Amino acid sequence: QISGDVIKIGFLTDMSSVYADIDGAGGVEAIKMAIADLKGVAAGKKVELIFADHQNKADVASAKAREWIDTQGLDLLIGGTNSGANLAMATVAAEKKKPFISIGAGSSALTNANCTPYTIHYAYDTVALANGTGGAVTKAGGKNWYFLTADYAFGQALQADTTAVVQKNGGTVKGSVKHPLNASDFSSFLLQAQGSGAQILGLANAGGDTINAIKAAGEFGITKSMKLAGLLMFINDVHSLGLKTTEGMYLTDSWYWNQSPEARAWSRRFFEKMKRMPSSLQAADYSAVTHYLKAVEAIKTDDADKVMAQMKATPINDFYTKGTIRKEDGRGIHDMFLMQVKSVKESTEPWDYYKVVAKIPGEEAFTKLADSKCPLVKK
Amino acid sequence: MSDFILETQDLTKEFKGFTAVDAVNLRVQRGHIHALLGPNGAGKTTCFNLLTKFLTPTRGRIVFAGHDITRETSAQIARRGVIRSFQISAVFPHLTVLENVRIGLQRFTGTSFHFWRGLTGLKTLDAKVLALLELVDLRDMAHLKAADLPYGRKRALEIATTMAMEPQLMLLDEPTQGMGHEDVDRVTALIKRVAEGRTVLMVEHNMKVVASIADRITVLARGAVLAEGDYATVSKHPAVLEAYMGTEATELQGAH
Amino acid sequence: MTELFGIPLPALLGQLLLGLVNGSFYAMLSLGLAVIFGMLNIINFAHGALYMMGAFFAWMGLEYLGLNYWVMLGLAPIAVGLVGIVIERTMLQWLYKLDHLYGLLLTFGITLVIEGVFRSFYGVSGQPYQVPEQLTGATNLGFMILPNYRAWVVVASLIVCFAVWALIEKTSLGAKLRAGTENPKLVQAFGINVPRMVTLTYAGGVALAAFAGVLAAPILQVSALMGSNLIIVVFAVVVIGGMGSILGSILTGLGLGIVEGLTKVFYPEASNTVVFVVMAIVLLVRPAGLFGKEK
Amino acid sequence: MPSSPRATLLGYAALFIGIGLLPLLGAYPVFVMKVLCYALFACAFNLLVGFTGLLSFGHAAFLGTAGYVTGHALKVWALPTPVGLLLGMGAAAAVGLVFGLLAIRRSGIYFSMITLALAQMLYFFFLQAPFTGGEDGLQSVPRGSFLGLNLENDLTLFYVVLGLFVAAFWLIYRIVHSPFGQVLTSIRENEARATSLGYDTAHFKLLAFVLSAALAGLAGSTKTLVLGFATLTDAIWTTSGLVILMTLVGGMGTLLGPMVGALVIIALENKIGDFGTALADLTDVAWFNGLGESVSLVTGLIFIVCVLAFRRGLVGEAMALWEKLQARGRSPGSQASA
Amino acid sequence: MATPALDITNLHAWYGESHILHGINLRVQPGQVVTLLGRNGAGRTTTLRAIMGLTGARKGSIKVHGEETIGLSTHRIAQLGIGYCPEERGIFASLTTEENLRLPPLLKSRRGKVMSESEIYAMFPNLAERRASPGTRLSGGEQQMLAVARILRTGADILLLDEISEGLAPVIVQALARMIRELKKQGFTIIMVEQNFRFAAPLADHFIVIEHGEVVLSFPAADLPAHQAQMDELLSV
Ligand SMILES: Nc1ncnc2c1ncn2[C@@H]1O[C@H](COP(=O)(O)OP(=O)(O)OP(=O)(O)O)[C@@H](O)[C@H]1O
Ligand SMILES: Nc1ncnc2c1ncn2[C@@H]1O[C@H](COP(=O)(O)OP(=O)(O)OP(=O)(O)O)[C@@H](O)[C@H]1O
Ligand SMILES: [Mg+2]
Ligand SMILES: [Mg+2]
Repeated sequence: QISGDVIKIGFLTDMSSVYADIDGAGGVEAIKMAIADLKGVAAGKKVELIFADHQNKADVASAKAREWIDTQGLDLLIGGTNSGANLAMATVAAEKKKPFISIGAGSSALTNANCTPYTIHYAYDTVALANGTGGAVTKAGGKNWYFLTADYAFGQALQADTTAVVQKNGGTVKGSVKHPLNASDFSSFLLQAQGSGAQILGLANAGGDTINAIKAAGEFGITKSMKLAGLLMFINDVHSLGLKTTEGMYLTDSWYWNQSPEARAWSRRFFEKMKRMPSSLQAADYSAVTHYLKAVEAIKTDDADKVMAQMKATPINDFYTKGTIRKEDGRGIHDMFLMQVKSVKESTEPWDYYKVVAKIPGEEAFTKLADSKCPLVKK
Repeated sequence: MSDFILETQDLTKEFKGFTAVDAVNLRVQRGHIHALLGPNGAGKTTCFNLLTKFLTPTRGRIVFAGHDITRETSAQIARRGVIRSFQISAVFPHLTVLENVRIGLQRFTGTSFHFWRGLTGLKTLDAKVLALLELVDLRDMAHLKAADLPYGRKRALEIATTMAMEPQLMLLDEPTQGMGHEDVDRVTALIKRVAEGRTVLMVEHNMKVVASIADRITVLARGAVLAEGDYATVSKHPAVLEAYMGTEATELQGAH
Repeated sequence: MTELFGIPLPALLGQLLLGLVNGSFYAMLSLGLAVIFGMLNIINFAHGALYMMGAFFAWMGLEYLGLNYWVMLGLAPIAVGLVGIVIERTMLQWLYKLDHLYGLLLTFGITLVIEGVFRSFYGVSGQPYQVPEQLTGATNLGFMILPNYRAWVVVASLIVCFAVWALIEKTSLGAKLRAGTENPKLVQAFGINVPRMVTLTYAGGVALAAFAGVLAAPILQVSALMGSNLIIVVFAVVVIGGMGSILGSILTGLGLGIVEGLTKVFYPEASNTVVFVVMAIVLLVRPAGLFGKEK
Repeated sequence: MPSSPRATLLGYAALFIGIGLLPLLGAYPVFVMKVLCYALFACAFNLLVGFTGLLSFGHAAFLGTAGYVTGHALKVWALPTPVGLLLGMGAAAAVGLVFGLLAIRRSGIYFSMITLALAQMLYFFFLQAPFTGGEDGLQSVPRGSFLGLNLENDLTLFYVVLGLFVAAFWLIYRIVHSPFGQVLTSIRENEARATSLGYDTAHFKLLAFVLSAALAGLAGSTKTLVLGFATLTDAIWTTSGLVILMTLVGGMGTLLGPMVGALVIIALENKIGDFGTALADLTDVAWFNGLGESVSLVTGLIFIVCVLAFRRGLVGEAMALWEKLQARGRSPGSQASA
Repeated sequence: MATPALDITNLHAWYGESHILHGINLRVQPGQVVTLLGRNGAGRTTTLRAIMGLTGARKGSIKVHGEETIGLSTHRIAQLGIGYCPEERGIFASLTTEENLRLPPLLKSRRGKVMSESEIYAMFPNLAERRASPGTRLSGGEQQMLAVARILRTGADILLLDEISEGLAPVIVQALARMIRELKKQGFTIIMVEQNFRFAAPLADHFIVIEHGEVVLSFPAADLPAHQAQMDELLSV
């Protein structure tokens, strides 16, 4: 049976601020496509989407989530970008016992220290990124690393995780320089990095900081002596930098629009609507909603516990990924890909940016259950 | 104790190379109404600002009632009993007339930092305030907002507030400026009345006022003292005539 | 090799030079703020947004009209100046008689609107903008490799800053401006159209910001939010300098860029707070700022 | 003259009882609590700007400081809730004292710029400090209990928060109508004159600043308690801008204004998307659909409109209108104009 | 009769809330030299400032060469051909002597004689010597000369001079008197505010006495003896 005779999906993401491009309105569109592809119906009931901009404010996110659950009869909450907002939503969803799928948050805490029985972390997390880039690049011969790290919890975690992987794979870390968030000018830090003589410059930062650092690296000719590895980069970042500045860079992502025929087909449809190619998050939005609706369809109920169990029991198999959702902590487990940015010559069409260099199997990419601090994981 | 309640020694203020007050030695006798005259820009207001530390002197000393107050802050000087009025009317426009005066009196209650206390404590001051307002004919207007008073009445209110502080020395900067005839006469009488038992140092352009109430007059010109004495002496002083009062009748004829 | 505090001297020189690059941006922005403050008595919060607009115009010129960097270096400031004229005529001019705070609040509102508009059209991840061909590459100075473009930024902004300084201190137009800040009423009584002068001053001040924006476009992310963090640092620069003089704001800007550069070497984590720390110290010692006039 | 103090007091009592009934009438308690927190924040801010004329552009620092301290005290140290609240407030007051000592030295725009810069500095500190959790924020703060009441229940918490709000509001009312408040008003109206009456205006301004910081801190602590987390949003400078906007929209220097302003702005922040959709449906202009993505644009427009046209804010304009009507009500000849 | 250079009827003016001028009436023919007399604070300066549109609110009518100016902004009024020399001199500290001198632009309606810089320096040799020093470093007398000189090169034909002899050494005052005579010869219309009657009397064609913001006496120079007693009373202290 379906509560309220309608399946209501709520989507909260940053639609107006720093993360608006990697998810935002494009994410809404992707979800709408998912619903439309199932004819707007699951288990014989209508599927409705409500969405709002959380403005990167955890309090707006949690207030909206609460309000939707309490007054709109929400059945599924989807969290777009911003870890703080997602953690706050996860708390609300757990308290209200509603399924919550986080797509765009990087923080691994969602399924680790802060895990709940109702949280699913779908697309990626910083651990996977570190494992992907750190492991694959080192294996490919990038043994000496230097880090440019944003000086706050996120950047430091990224650096620490990557360092561990690099060392495990026989690489060495020659040093690091911490820069403040939104530092705008990176020349000074890069000069210090250049002095280290390392082969790989790991960028343990995000968004504008990464972009400005890459710009400056090109300008200072650092790309001639070192290869850059972006630890958290999306295709939109590459797009905004241009291939000239980014060619040869490494980065890890869960998906790339041109990675398979199905992906390409879907992405073309997306492009029709949004005039830009989808990011991995937008594809994950589509995939997650489809996965949920199929679960509802299969068991003919939107009861939170039952749907959660069903989603965890069914493998995901679509153009986005082939994987599972781990029963114990809700972590989505699927392959990640190490990409290298093409050179201008290699790129044959607009948005043709990546070549896949390595595939990192899901079990290697994500936090192992043995290492998890999630209280739900029994050891 | 010296006869002089206020003395300055070589008081000087320079603004970026321009000397607005130039080595002024001013001595104000206790109990006097002392007028400070001078052409526009002579440095009168600047002098007041120095005496009350709204400006810091470049050089010189200020002695009030035997204490060197050169280094004290404005508020400290005020607490010593030197209270000034301003050339451009200085009331608290959105407070009522009553509150305007009470603000002054309130300082003596020592409760001014008490943010947790109600206003009832201050109500006990109201009687005294009303008595003061009576003096300046403002009692009827006690509950009007100060902003709504006519200009002349505002000056009267300012004087009432100044008086509430029971100043030993009142500094009045052009108290009759911008007033109609009636107001000028009223305020002149008022100053004379309130000056009893205190000392007043005033800047005034209106000679009629000065002639009728000033005990002693200092004339400033270009920052320096030009002449000093009672009205009769000063008004005949040739330099004063030249620099300030302008041509007198005798010279009118002389010109022809 | 000679060392200073454990850092090789050449490396230190290199960092000083890079500090100077940032200082140039601070100098141009705080100069614009100072010029505007002098005539309008308004702290132009929108300065950062207009700087962003300058960078964006450079990009738009290339993207839509095919106009290269050099053309836009001239055109973008003019275009932003025109925007400034509209802002001053339609909004700011009504505020001169009010408390200064309203000017701050209004320009804050303008900032949000400008940033919001650019964000809704162009998103936030920024637009690509390349270093102009003539300035690509780098020069080996012996102690460091300096990208030619950075060198150009320093030269260009120093030229502009000192040109503005000369314009204001050495020409008859500048004389009118200086007189206008001292006593606008009297200047108007000489038959000079002071309101128009005020409008043009605002236009000129924001054009300076736009110029800085175009200079920044090839080296920073051209995005709607590029000005919003910078403006607060520039405010701190202004508090430190004290808005006292044109030359003062230029020197303070450059000086703080260098201080910041050095911090990046010795204690990188603090490099974006150091300006605020300097501000606190200056306030304790000289409340009016380094070049400020005492009230 | 406006209505008598007694009537005013009755009015406020009615208002608070009304708010107290809201959840019973179906309003959403967490939303109302959130509005109350911001209303308190705005009232605290207004205490400074409205009654001393000092425009702080760094009030988010106090909200953020108290939020983090309370969150940490409750979550990590597991202290009792009231102690957590007090610690938060105390920390905000201490930060206020430091800011105040530096900023009070300058007035006007400089004051605003200095507070802005100092708050930004603190923001960077919070960003980097380990205990704040950086971008993730300090999450899952337990509500605990208050005088034996279990606060995990929304409604219980609601009444506790309302109680705190009323107490704080009463304190603000008290401050405004106290001997201290009188001196503050006089300083705002004419600082030179207040000095010449013997008041060390800097000391008064500093105390006002600290009080305002402490009350803003209370708002921050309560907010953490209500929402269960503290994040960087609380400490960032746009939040300082937001509280200015609330106060400006409601009416600076009025007691009620900040509350109204907070309600309007928070509602806007939460509902603008719905509002845009409604407008789009109503007018068939698809552009309005995007309104939800343009919060800051709309905020900016409100700022501009308020500064250009409604400087007194909603409550201020209403009061002015009321006074005008009353003045017209009185016989025209009774007051000779000067 | 020719259009008066300046025709003021029922002029009221305020500074903020203080009502200073209470209906001034005043008519000046081209080429006339008129002296405004009165006690300190009588409102003479305010009259000049009101003509320039520099007071707060103004009401009434002020016609310059027949053109109504009450609604014009200050710079437009000045451009009709008025040169104003303020009481406080208004020398700009951040400008050199020469910059101060060159500050006022040439007016569009150049009715009066436009003096060249060399003519001006010839008239005031002191200024030539100090042309590079900051304006406020000049002595009071020099500043006064500069303030007058400044408006002579603009082509203004109506000069409003506020207490230009104030605080100056007799020699300079005499020089100024010579200058005024010269200007008068050249056809300038001059309105002077003066305390120094000895200075003003021989120059003026017409006297006007202001008291409490009103014209209380107005007569041509020829009638001076007849009004002597009244003048004594009005101006004596
Ligand atoms: N803060 C200041 N900076 C520079 N110059 C100043 C300052 N204050 C006053 N002055 C100058 O100092 C001189 C004396 O000014 P002051 O106000 O003391 O004159 P006053 O005698 O009170 O004149 P009035 O009768 O017009 O009020 C004037 O030339 C004035 O321009
Ligand atoms: N800015 C002002 N604000 C308020 N009142 C003013 C202002 N300027 C002048 N007054 C007042 O206006 C009245 C007339 O002043 P005005 O300067 O016109 O006098 P005056 O006749 O030129 O005398 P003098 O120049 O000798 O002082 C005086 O009472 C003066 O105090
Ligand atoms: Mg004076
Ligand atoms: Mg005068």
